[in-house]
Amino acid sequence: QELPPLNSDSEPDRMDWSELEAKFGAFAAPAAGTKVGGVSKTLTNEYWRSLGEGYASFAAAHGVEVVYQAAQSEGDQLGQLSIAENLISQGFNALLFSPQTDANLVPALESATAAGIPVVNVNDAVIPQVAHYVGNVQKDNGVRVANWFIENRPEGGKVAIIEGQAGVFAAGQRTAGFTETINASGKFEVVASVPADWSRELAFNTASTILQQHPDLIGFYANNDGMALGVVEAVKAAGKAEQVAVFGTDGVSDAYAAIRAGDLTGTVDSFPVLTGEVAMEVALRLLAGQDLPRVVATPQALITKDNVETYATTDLKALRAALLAK
Amino acid sequence: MNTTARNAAPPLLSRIRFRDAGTVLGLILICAIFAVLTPTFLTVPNLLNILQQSSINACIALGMTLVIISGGIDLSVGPVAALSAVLGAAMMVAGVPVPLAILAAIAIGVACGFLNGALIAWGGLQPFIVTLGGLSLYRALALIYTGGTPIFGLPAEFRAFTNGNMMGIPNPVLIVAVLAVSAWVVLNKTPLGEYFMAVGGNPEAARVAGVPVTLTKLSAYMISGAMASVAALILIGRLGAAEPTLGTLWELDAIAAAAIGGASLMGGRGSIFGTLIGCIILGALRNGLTLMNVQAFYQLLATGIIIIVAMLIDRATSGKQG
Amino acid sequence: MNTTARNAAPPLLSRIRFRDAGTVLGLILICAIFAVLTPTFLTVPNLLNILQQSSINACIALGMTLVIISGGIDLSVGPVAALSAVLGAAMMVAGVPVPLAILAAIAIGVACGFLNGALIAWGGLQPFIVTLGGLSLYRALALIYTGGTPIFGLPAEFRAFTNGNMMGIPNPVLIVAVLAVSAWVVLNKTPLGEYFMAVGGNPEAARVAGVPVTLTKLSAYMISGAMASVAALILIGRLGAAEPTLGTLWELDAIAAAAIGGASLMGGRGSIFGTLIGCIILGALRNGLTLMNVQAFYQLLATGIIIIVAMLIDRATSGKQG
Amino acid sequence: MTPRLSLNGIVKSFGPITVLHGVSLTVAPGEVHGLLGENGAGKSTLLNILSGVLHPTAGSIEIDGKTASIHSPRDASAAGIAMIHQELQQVPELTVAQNIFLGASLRRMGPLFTDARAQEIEARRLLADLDPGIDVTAKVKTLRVAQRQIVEIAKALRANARLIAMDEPTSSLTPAEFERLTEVIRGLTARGVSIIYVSHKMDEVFRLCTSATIMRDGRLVDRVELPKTPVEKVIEMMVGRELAHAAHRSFATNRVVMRVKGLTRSNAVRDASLTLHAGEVLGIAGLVGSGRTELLRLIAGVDAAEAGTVEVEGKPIPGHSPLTRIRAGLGLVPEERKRDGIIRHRPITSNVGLAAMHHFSRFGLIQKTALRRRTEELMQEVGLRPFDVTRPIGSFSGGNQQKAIIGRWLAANTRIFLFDEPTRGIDVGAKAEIYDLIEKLASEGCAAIVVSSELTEVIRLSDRVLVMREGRISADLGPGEISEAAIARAAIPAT
Ligand SMILES: Nc1ncnc2c1ncn2[C@@H]1O[C@H](COP(=O)(O)OP(=O)(O)OP(=O)(O)O)[C@@H](O)[C@H]1O
Ligand SMILES: Nc1ncnc2c1ncn2[C@@H]1O[C@H](COP(=O)(O)OP(=O)(O)OP(=O)(O)O)[C@@H](O)[C@H]1O
Ligand SMILES: [Mg+2]
Ligand SMILES: [Mg+2]
Repeated sequence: QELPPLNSDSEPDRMDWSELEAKFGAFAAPAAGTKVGGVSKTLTNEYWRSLGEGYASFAAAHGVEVVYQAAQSEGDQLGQLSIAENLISQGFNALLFSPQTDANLVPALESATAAGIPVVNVNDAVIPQVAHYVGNVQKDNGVRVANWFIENRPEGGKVAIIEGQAGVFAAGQRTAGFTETINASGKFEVVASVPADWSRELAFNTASTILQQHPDLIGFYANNDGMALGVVEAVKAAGKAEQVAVFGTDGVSDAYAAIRAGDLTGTVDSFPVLTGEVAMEVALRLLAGQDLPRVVATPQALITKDNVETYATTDLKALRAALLAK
Repeated sequence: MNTTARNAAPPLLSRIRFRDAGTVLGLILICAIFAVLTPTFLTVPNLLNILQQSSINACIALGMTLVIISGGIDLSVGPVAALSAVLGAAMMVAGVPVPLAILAAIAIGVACGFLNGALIAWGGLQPFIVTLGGLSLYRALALIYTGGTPIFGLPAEFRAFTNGNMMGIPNPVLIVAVLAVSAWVVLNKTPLGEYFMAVGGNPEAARVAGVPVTLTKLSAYMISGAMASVAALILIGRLGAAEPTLGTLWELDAIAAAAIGGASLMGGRGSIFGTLIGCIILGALRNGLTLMNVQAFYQLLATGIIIIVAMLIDRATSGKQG
Repeated sequence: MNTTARNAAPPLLSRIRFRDAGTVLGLILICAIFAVLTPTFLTVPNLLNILQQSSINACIALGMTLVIISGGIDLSVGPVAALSAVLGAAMMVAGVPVPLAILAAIAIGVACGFLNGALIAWGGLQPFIVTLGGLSLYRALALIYTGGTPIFGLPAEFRAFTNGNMMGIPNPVLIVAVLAVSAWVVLNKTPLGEYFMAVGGNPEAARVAGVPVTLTKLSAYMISGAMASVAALILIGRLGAAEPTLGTLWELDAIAAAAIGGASLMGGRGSIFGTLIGCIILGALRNGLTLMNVQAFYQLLATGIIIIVAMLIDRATSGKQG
Repeated sequence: MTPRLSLNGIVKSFGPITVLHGVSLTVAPGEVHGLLGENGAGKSTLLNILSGVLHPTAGSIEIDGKTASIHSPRDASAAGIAMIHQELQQVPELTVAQNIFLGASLRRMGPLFTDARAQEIEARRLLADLDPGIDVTAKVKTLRVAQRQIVEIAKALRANARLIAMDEPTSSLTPAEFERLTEVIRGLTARGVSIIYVSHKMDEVFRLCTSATIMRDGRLVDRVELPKTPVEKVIEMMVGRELAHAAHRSFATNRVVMRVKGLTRSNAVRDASLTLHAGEVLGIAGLVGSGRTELLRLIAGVDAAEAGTVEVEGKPIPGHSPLTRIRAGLGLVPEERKRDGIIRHRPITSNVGLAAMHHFSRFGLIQKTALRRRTEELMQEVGLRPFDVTRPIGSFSGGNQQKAIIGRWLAANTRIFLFDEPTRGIDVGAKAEIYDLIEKLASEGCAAIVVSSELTEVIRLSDRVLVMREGRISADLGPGEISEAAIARAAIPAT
């Protein structure tokens, strides 16, 4: 059957991760010898490694074998496709894809579908034909940061965005979410929105330049934490730590440390380990024949100094509890 | 005198064979190692898989080999591929007949190659820097045209062709085989091939001998652009979508394949057959490491080491080169 | 006959000046355009900012220039920087005295350069492919060592140094200035500099004249490795973190700067001053585009066009070159 | 007296090809020893072994009675050996002084810095006897071939060597410059320096050398005392047969094939006009730097003329690309073979066929067998040695490379040949063959312009001689007017 192209942010056939158990019952152990393959975007970013940890921890808890492979670098689209194809030819029962781009894993998806192997698209780029997607709403990411500014800086002011690589889905959505929300408030002006290609160094340079031009800037929103930490250094070097709020995205451990230290104002954590667990659970439930909605939304939260300790826990049970309590 | 002639001929022949033999030896060694380490490696479907996965790089690398032989380099292949992919796809989606859209896409690649070549041949600029500029320029055009979003919904007939096979051999492999034979013929059997070698070997002497140096350089870049377009078409057929970000890092893979295959980046020397083997070496490497479930960082390590070792083996077996 | 000699001298001198003048003209043009378009551009703090932001690329490009002049290329600078950054940072964090850790980091860069150089000079491999292998190899080592996570918590004294300034001029700029003068002296005032030019310009003649070709090539890559380490140290000092992924695409920026500055990728030609101007052109470009808040896709477009136009201006003003 | 140098049973093989089969020679202190042989006899190979550029497969080298182990050019210069290479070994981007001291720079402040000033002074001193007009601070790429060759000689003199091997040091020099070199060599031998002198110019060898070793096909033929042995005998030993001495024969007609009018390019060539007839051989003589090379390059379209036209068969040729000139039937055999002539890694067939690919292709494909057959035919005609057209041209001796370049124009059915120093580096036997070849071309109605610094050559070949002086054509000597004295008078600038 031909599925309509998926937009993970607006798909109506969706549910929240927290409802899984309530709607589909407790998780039943899968058949012995089940093998699940994960294809990651890159391991050079903590986010994707944590996702893999989530896969592994959930799988280990239920006796499932996992292989988690990544392309050699971010942007190696064909390399990732080769990996996915090689996994299919090795007879895995289910596959978890985090594609580099919206299209680069399409052939692998098609051959997996043809072979009857369920595929779950986990986060970031979205394969339009995919039957199942687990991940957060990218646009919401920027919206949360924008809302923070609207609430905490009621007088408004100049803000700037440090974008990820030009043309990448997540970068575009996050930027759009922030820009639309903050413009709608009417009090803020986005004075700069420029790419730094996910690089801490470029983010540093770009932020320095922007601060030079707009000494009265009050905030930065960076599309990921690495860039945000580069911005933090630029803000400190310009001596404007008091005046400029800096936000990142992802919630990597260094971002938590920087929030605790008061360097980084906040980050939007999308809880990669938990996301990994949920994705693995979805894949195994699909294997068990359950008919899940097309999108399972995973949590994200704006982490600031106020709530950092609540979410900093490495105990997943506690984290789940904290998120559910909200 | 005749004795000398008879004596002299074999060493040359054996030297040519020898040269490619080094590369083939490297390939055999890598395959042997993987065959021992993972049983899946040496199965027919997996070998076809490797060929299929190498075909896009091979397509690019063929054009790159001609450019390198003519003394240049083309860093802009990936973005050229992206640009012709998105424009070609847009046409198909808009209802332009597939064959026409394919021709148009290739024409776009040729046009980009022409621009590169013109700046190099007439403008007298260095190929590295021109195509580095092109790398940004063509990518930007592809992104601006699409607004950064992929183009989906390619016609089924087009996809059926690139995803089909003939007697079990995937069509992309066949297409690349045809292109490789053509490139071989051009390089070894036509005046243009002689001109590539002459211009790459000694541009001034070639000019004095009446070689149309400018046209020769232009042709090399135009062929490279065309090859990039073909690679793009194969890829979008397989993916079912054309993305403006497609083709990242293709240039490095293609150059690596050509160099492993014996092309000298100083120009004047290179082999189509060697380049193909180079592509297969890189493809086999990636395939084998994945089959063995080697973690990404160690894959990177292995890639680095194997490229260098392949070159050392090659060098040891093929004797002195520039 | 004496007339010829006397006539020959002035054009030569003016041609040298002319060569760099082309690059300077390109810089002035770009600055003029930005100055008109955005008032912030031509302010002292912003100009210092540009210098500061160009300093890392300049550091890499200085080493690259020497390698290119000696007829090679070093694609592995980024990963070498990353490797020495993470190892140096790990030492500092572990409590090794800062000067010692700095020396160790530089030693690591030199060691990587030595490996590259050894494979090229003794192994007889092509520089492009060796350092392409190195690109994977050193990056893999940096990633494996750190497991992919950045190293934080560099000592304050170290950071204070790289973030400090002297009479308003940022220390990184001063460091690079000192390195540039050293590189200039090496290239123009020492036998080694002559060897670089000779080995790059005519390796056969160099060998016949008794130039220690192997040692010369080794030195070039070792210097390049050392420069990569210094760039890495400046960067981690400024960012406060050493990432294993640092330095991506540095090689392209550095090569572009050297080429804009007049280095020929065929070897034998290049200028330290020109390279510095090339770095500043690239830095000014990025800075100006950011100040103007040009949208991402159009930044890419502008970068591509400006690189090519800068080369065309340069070429038009400096006359024929290889 | 112990000889300064003795080479004992030197064998050299390149892979399966042996090019030296046990050659021995001795040179006494203060002696100028000739090393003679045809192109490809192995002279350069032998000297390259002596100077550490190549390693012998077998054999030993003794200097002043002691066995020397020479593994690199450095070892050679440490052993007191210097060499002038047949092909210019220079770095174009470095200055004259830097090139002269390349690999042995003068230092200052310890070993760290180059003493540029001292190098320049010393370079000026070395050049003073040879050509004081050369600017030691100019980049070598701005020099003309002759000047570069003089720089090469100066380089060999810098080291105070005990033995200097000179491999065709005068191939692009004029007689006047040879005279200066003679003086320099006299001074050296008076100090006990030994010289090995390779040249294809027999008159030079007979004037300079007191003895000579003769080689043929990589084997030692004999050692002779000079000038006792008659030149005919020496040549016979070199080529293995007697050479007939031919006089000039004319095939000139009245039909004009090319008219050059007012060619000008800055100061190098000023307002040069000439007419060339079918079957005519037109010689161009002049001092070094008088603009002969430039004139040929302008006619051939290799450089762009600022003014002037070239008409072939009454039709002006538009533009100035080599291609259109070649189509009109012109072909240039360049002076600087390595830079403007050969494609090093390509076989003889490709080098020969390069300008005539359209003759050898059908339906866009090269007819390889036709190309090969034609190449073999032509190379037979010019006497390529070794006779293997599939070998890269770079592995042939200089003289044989030249034959292949001439073959290129024969293959392209060129009607007007522009020879710039056609016998530069070519042995006496082959020289005679090339003279015959030029005559044969003339007899078939082709026309030729021959630029040569060897007056005997110009006189031997030409029906008419133009003399150039400071970029202008200063004399047009018809049959009967041609003599060394007349040429010299027109060539030397009025003071
Ligand atoms: N690298 C090489 N590989 C194979 N053969 C070579 C190589 N170098 C030289 N030869 C061969 O060695 C022989 C001797 O060459 P050499 O250059 O010594 O001759 P020569 O006597 O100096 O001639 P000429 O007078 O033309 O300079 C030639 O037949 C040449 O083809
Ligand atoms: N590369 C160059 N740079 C500067 N001047 C040059 C160059 N080549 C030639 N010239 C000038 O052109 C004039 C003619 O040189 P050309 O080489 O044509 O003379 P020639 O008679 O062929 O001498 P040669 O015996 O050196 O070949 C010389 O006076 C010289 O000043
Ligand atoms: Mg010789
Ligand atoms: Mg001349």
